[in-house]
Amino acid sequence: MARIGVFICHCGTNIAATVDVEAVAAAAREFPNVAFATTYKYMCSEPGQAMIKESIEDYNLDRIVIASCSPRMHELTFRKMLKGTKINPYMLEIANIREQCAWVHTDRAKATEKAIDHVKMAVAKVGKDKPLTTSTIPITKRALVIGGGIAGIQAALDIADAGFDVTIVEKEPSIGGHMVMLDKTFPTMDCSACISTPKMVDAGAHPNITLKTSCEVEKVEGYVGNFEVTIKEKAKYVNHDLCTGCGLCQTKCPTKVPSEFNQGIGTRPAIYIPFAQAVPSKPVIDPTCCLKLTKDKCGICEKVCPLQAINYKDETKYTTEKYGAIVVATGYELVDWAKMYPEYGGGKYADVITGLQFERLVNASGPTEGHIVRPSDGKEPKDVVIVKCVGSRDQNKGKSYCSRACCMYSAKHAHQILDKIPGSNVYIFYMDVRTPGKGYEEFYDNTRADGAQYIRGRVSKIFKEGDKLICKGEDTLLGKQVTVEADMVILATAMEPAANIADVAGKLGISIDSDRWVTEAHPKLRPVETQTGGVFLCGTCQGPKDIPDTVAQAGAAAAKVMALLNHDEMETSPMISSVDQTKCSGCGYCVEVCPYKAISLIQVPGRDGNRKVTKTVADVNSGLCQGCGCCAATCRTGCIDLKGYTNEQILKEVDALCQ
Amino acid sequence: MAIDHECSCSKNPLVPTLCKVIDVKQETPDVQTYTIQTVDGKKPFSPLPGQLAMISLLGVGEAMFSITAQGDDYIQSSIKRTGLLTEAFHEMQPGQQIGVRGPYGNHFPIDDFKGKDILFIGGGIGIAPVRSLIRYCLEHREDFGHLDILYGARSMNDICFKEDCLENWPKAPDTNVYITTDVPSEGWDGHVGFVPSYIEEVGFKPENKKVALCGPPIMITLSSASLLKMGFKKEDVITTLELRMKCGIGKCGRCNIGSKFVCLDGPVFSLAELDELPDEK
Amino acid sequence: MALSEKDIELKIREEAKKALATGEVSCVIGWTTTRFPDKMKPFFAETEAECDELVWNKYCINGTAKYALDDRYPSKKFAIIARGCDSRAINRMLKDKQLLRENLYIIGVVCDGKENPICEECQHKNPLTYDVLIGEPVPEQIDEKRFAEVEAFEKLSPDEKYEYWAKQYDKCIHCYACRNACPACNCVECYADQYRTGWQGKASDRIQNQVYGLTRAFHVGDRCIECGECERVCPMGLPIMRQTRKMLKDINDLFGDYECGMPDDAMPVLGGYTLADPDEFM
Amino acid sequence: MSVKTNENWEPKILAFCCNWCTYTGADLAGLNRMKYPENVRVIRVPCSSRVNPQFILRAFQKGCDGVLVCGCHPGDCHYATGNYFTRRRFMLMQRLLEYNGIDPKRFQAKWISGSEAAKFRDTVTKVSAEIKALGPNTKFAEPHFTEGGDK
Amino acid sequence: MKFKKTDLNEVLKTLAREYTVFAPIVENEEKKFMPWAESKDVEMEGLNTIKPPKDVLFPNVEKMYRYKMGLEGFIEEIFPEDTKRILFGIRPCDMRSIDSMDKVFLTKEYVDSYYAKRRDDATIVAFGCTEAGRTCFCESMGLNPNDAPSADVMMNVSADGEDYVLEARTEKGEELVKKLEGLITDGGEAKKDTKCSLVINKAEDLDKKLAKMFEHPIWDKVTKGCIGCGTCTFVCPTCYCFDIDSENYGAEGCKYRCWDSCMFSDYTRLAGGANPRPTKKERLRNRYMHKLSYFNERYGETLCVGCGRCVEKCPAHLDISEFIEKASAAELGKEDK
Repeated sequence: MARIGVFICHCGTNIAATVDVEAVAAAAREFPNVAFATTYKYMCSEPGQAMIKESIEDYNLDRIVIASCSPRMHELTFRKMLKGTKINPYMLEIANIREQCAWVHTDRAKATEKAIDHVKMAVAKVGKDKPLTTSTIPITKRALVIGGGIAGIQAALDIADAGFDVTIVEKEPSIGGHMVMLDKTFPTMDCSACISTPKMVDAGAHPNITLKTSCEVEKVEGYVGNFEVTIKEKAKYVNHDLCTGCGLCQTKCPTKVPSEFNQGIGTRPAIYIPFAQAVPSKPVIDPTCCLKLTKDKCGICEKVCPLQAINYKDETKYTTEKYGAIVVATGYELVDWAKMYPEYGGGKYADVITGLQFERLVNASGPTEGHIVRPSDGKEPKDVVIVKCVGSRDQNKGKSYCSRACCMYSAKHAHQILDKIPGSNVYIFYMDVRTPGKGYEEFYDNTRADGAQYIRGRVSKIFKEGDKLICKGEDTLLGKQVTVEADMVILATAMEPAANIADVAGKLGISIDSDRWVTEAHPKLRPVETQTGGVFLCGTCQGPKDIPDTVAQAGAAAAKVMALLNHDEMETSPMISSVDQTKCSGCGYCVEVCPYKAISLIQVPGRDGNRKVTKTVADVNSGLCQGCGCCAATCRTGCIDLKGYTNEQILKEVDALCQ
Repeated sequence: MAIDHECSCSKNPLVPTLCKVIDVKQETPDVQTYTIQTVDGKKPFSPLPGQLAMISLLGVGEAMFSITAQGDDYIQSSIKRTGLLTEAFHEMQPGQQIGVRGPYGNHFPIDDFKGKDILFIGGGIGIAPVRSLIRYCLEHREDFGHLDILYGARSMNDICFKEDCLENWPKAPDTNVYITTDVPSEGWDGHVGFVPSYIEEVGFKPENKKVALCGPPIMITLSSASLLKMGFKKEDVITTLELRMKCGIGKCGRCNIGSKFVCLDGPVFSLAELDELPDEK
Repeated sequence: MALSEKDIELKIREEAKKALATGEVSCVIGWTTTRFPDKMKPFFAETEAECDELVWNKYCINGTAKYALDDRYPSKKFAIIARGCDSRAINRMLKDKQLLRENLYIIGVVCDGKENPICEECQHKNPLTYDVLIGEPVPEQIDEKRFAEVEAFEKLSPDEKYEYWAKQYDKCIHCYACRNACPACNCVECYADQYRTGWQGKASDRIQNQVYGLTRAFHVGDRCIECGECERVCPMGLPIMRQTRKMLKDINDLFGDYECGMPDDAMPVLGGYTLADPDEFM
Repeated sequence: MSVKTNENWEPKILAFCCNWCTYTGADLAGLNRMKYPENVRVIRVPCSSRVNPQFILRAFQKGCDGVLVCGCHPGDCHYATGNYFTRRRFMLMQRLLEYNGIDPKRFQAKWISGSEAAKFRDTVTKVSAEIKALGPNTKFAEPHFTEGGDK
Repeated sequence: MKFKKTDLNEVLKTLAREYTVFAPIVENEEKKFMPWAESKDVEMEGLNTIKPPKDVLFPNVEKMYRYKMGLEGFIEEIFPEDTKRILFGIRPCDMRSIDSMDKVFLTKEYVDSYYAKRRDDATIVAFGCTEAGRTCFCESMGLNPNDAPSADVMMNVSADGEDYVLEARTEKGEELVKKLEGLITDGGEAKKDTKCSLVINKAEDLDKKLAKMFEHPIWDKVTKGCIGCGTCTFVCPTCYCFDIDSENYGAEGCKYRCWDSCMFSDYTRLAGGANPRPTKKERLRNRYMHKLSYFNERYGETLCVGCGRCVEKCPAHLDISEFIEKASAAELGKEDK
């Protein structure tokens, strides 16, 4: 028969003022299996804990009930105290008679009766407690970063510097993402390539970092600390071990296709290095347009290659590796404004370009060596219109959210145009100008001082007239229609998550919201974690943000990964669910309801009558289960149960309440 | 085999008398022996060897246990920790109040045993019912012939009633004691091996000999096979059945094997009687 | 042309013999006569000769599907003669992963309505899953007054409702026939038999039976195929369907129309959620 | 033990509170020394989806006069999707109980987040007032073991 | 002696002054034995009740003793209070099942005090059947539907169908009839010609034959359709198996016994999970063998009284009378020892 010790705390006068603690102790002595009940001034104090330990020895107790403040305050303290005694730390229940009893009631008699009831329920529950031990799962000390943009690179560098092995999986032939496409970065106007390419080179050269470019995540299995990721490496047709990146093949290749890196401005050959500062700076062959691969003609690159690095027979390879943590850094894309806004020309006019295309124009290493020219006829534009919130903050035609960075980079564009083209005019149609960073407002003031004209209103229509692009809009401050004849129009289009994010999220078992942004564990308190243990996120995959925030998040995600990979084993909470496999009928409803996909149906040998059979039963993965208990309430036979809150215990609590 | 029962419990056979545990002796890591008296210090009843008592731990449950020994003012029962109820028993401290009713079941056929040599075979906790018969025979030593006691336990520290097995019984007149353990354990120089093979090894003569055999079902089937091989007749081998008994007085219909009730017509059966019953054991 | 009862019976026997002939089938579960002319009983034909004892008439009202659960790990297949409701019961147990489709050889028979009150409201006379079909599928009729009884009962006052249920469950004898006949009640070991957890004792008193009735209604509420077996088998004639139908009506009102036992069943309602679920607890 | 006599009768109400939101809200109500009636007893559960509808039946069977299930607002459950199941379960359970004669006021569910201490106090006050008006629960209630003679 | 049919209520009223009278009353569309009161409508004739009258003597749930745990606990017997009862109008088959239960609870070394107390306080007025149900086969089991030999008072409809003829057979019967001084007149002869519609031919030594048929293949065929519910055991007047359990209320609690069914899967489940009767084949075989063979070996009479309730109410339409005929006709193969 259990021997329970009940310890009631005065908490100075916090409890004793409203609850007659001696009466509660006297009542507790009558409860079943209670061997000892006493009160003390400060149960959580050192002498208080010593008194408890002493009584455990004197009265040979095996279970403890402490009636004091909220378990959220001192449950951990008392559990640590029990570690020093012969009683298992989980044979302990705490009755909340301060926050939910003494402090919220005035009538002493009724408050005492409520305290007695709470103690009676705790005694009933502790009677059915089982000794629990924390179990541990091994951790593979390697991290995987999905996405090679600045977020992925920064996270990988931080993790690698902490001494852990990191793999970056990037679907493009080179890492760098969108940042390396930009010319200048606000608000300091330092050159984007100058600050991002050193990071890329560090990543390329870091002993702990392995770059897997032109690769995608194929399948993810396992759980925190023990992920098994299958990576699909698309055929490159160039053996990067032999190739030194001399670029001879690139110059000889006859085919020319629009360059994705340059946002369609300018062209690139079939065998290409995406951009000069690419890491790894080794070419790949684009199978869709290479004459050899499509029509089995040409083959010049194989002939000219001094190191015979070309291999037309290359195919997709799959490799599976074990990782302890995964960081999602898949970045963003600009929305396809042409479909959303046919009134802006629907993509017909070459001179209506996006912010990224302008970045390529103004970029010294871009196709036009930094000269801002009109893509249609190559002439230098005089009047430029910048239209903001194209797709953003637009419930019915585009995205409902604000893409956060466009106000600043539009101001930057205006500044660059006014700077590079003397006598040019820049008109910026805006709804609001948001400058939420350090030095942002000053940058906005300087841009207006340079002569950028901000017109408060939306552009309703853009059409070509002769050589000019007529932008019709309104100026809500003056309250009248405005028409601007422009040589070139730059649209600050909305950001949206990378195209394949739904596929990646599905494989990782993380959720994405209605706009396909990855859902973080808690918007305010756990921004870089996801609901799935061991999977972290950073950068614009979680929502629109600018480079400073992205890099900050990358560091945070890296810190979380380091915290996880720092230990050889990860301690899992013992308050998780477990299955009585003799009674389980394998219906699988617990598998459906588990938020963490911690339950799976497995085949186990079993007995049916006296026959040996293999049964399908549920099995809980102790690494993933967070102990919510949803499965325990779904199971009709009650054979999956949550340790610490078993069906039997809650039933006893309900019974005790009404005896 | 139904012999009238001298039943000293209250007139209602289903209501236990309130008793208390006056001593708890840890025989082995999972077996404890409880000395039980009524609250006013008397013996609840004086059972015959092999009889059972329904011991109930108020608020937890009740089950049938064999009475392994008795004195002038106490009875003793040994309980092995196997399930929820027995675990609760093992948490008992002296002074704990329990309910006891009985004695139930028939008992070892002492009259048939009179004047005969007797071979006692006990396996694990099965030694407890056999011990009640051994103690009876030692108290009336002159009524019985030569005694052989063969007791098999898992390992040395799993041997119950050490002072009986290792000191008292070997000293008793004309009594041989054979102790064996399933696995060798340090500090044990006695025989190692399973009971059925040990029986054949010693080679007991079946003439004029009765056998009292108790233990786990697997041991009973193998041991009785060995005994029959050595020439013992089925009527001479007596064993007990520990089955699911609820009321203990042959009314609730739970412990029936065929038309026989284990709690009333048993638990002591000869192998011959067991063969009569349909095999639903 | 519609087959007569006699034709169907002959076809059933023929199909049963064919199934047994394949050697993969251990027995064919159908109906046979009893000593009372208006009462048929489930029959397990294991040899060719026994197939001739299979009958088909308007008194074949026992459900045949749940007997497949007697042996969850069969060495051979079970052949089941399945009317519309039996095939839905099989779908139910397949969806609950308690039966494997390859362990079943289903002989579908288009049902013509039996001497069973539930048959007037039957919406699925044609079997939905089968290996071989006897009889041409008939047009199905939607039963408008599926929830009429429930709606009428809802209008009573709380006390009248409780009075009605108290009177009904006073008759309950705690025999578990409703559980053992229901295809949705297919757990290996029912919660009611697990006394150690303390869900309920073994005693049969009115309140405990009422709580059991309500718990069972909740357990099978979102799985019930409305085959009416629970009401048919209840020795005391309790209106058990009225409880589960209430759950189905609520599910229909709250989460969109819902019918169980269909071949392409979605997850039972309580095993899933949608973000657009109605919410009353703000 | 709810004393079943005249007007000074106090109802006994059982509240299942989810550890991450409502229990925190209740503690916050305590920290702010908010006052509410004494007749609610709290059982802490890790998530409102841990509460099995059979516990509600058990509470009424053993003599509670009212049951309250509280959890996080849908969307910010600590375990992501827990309260979506709670929502479905208890919307159906409430209707089934009402269908069996239990007044819907006796069984209520409320979303109360960790910061809504005032909402917790108001909910408790409103519920205990409503149930006090309804009087002791006689439906599904087993006779108390002291009064329970054998049939 | 006899009294007018129309005076029935008067008779019950006088008896109700001293006794608690359990009569067949139709309430809530169900006819069952319950305490008589003015408003209740008694239906003497017609078919038998579904629930047998045994729960008057051997109640569904019965508290045995109250106890308190802890150091100074107590055990206190809960004894049925002594109220004189009358079982009015039970049929001969139910009377015979009460005789069988008397043999079980009152003989063989132990007397069940609870049952004995209720049995002593009860006076039984048996009523001859006027109409046999379609599943009644008591005659084939050696009973007479018109007469219950062991009843305290035998009551039959008179030949002219006007009044009820009483015949007291024991002192309790005499005492009861004495109490009806004013209402009854002498004379009147009973009509005892009711016949069973269902007649089955049961082998004379069926119990001995069954004892040798434990491994007979008949069991596989007969038990297949059973769905393992407890209907047959809870409507059967002669089933007396019970389970003992306890209920705790804080430090105190009570031990009670309640009806149990050998057809339930956990009836013989042992602590370790093993079960000597794992499937419904073993359980139904044990039930039929107990009714038709084991009880004979122990108490010398068949335990099936042919009331037909289980035949009427079995959800799978199994039929013990069909089994009796099949078993009687079955020839013993070699495997039966």
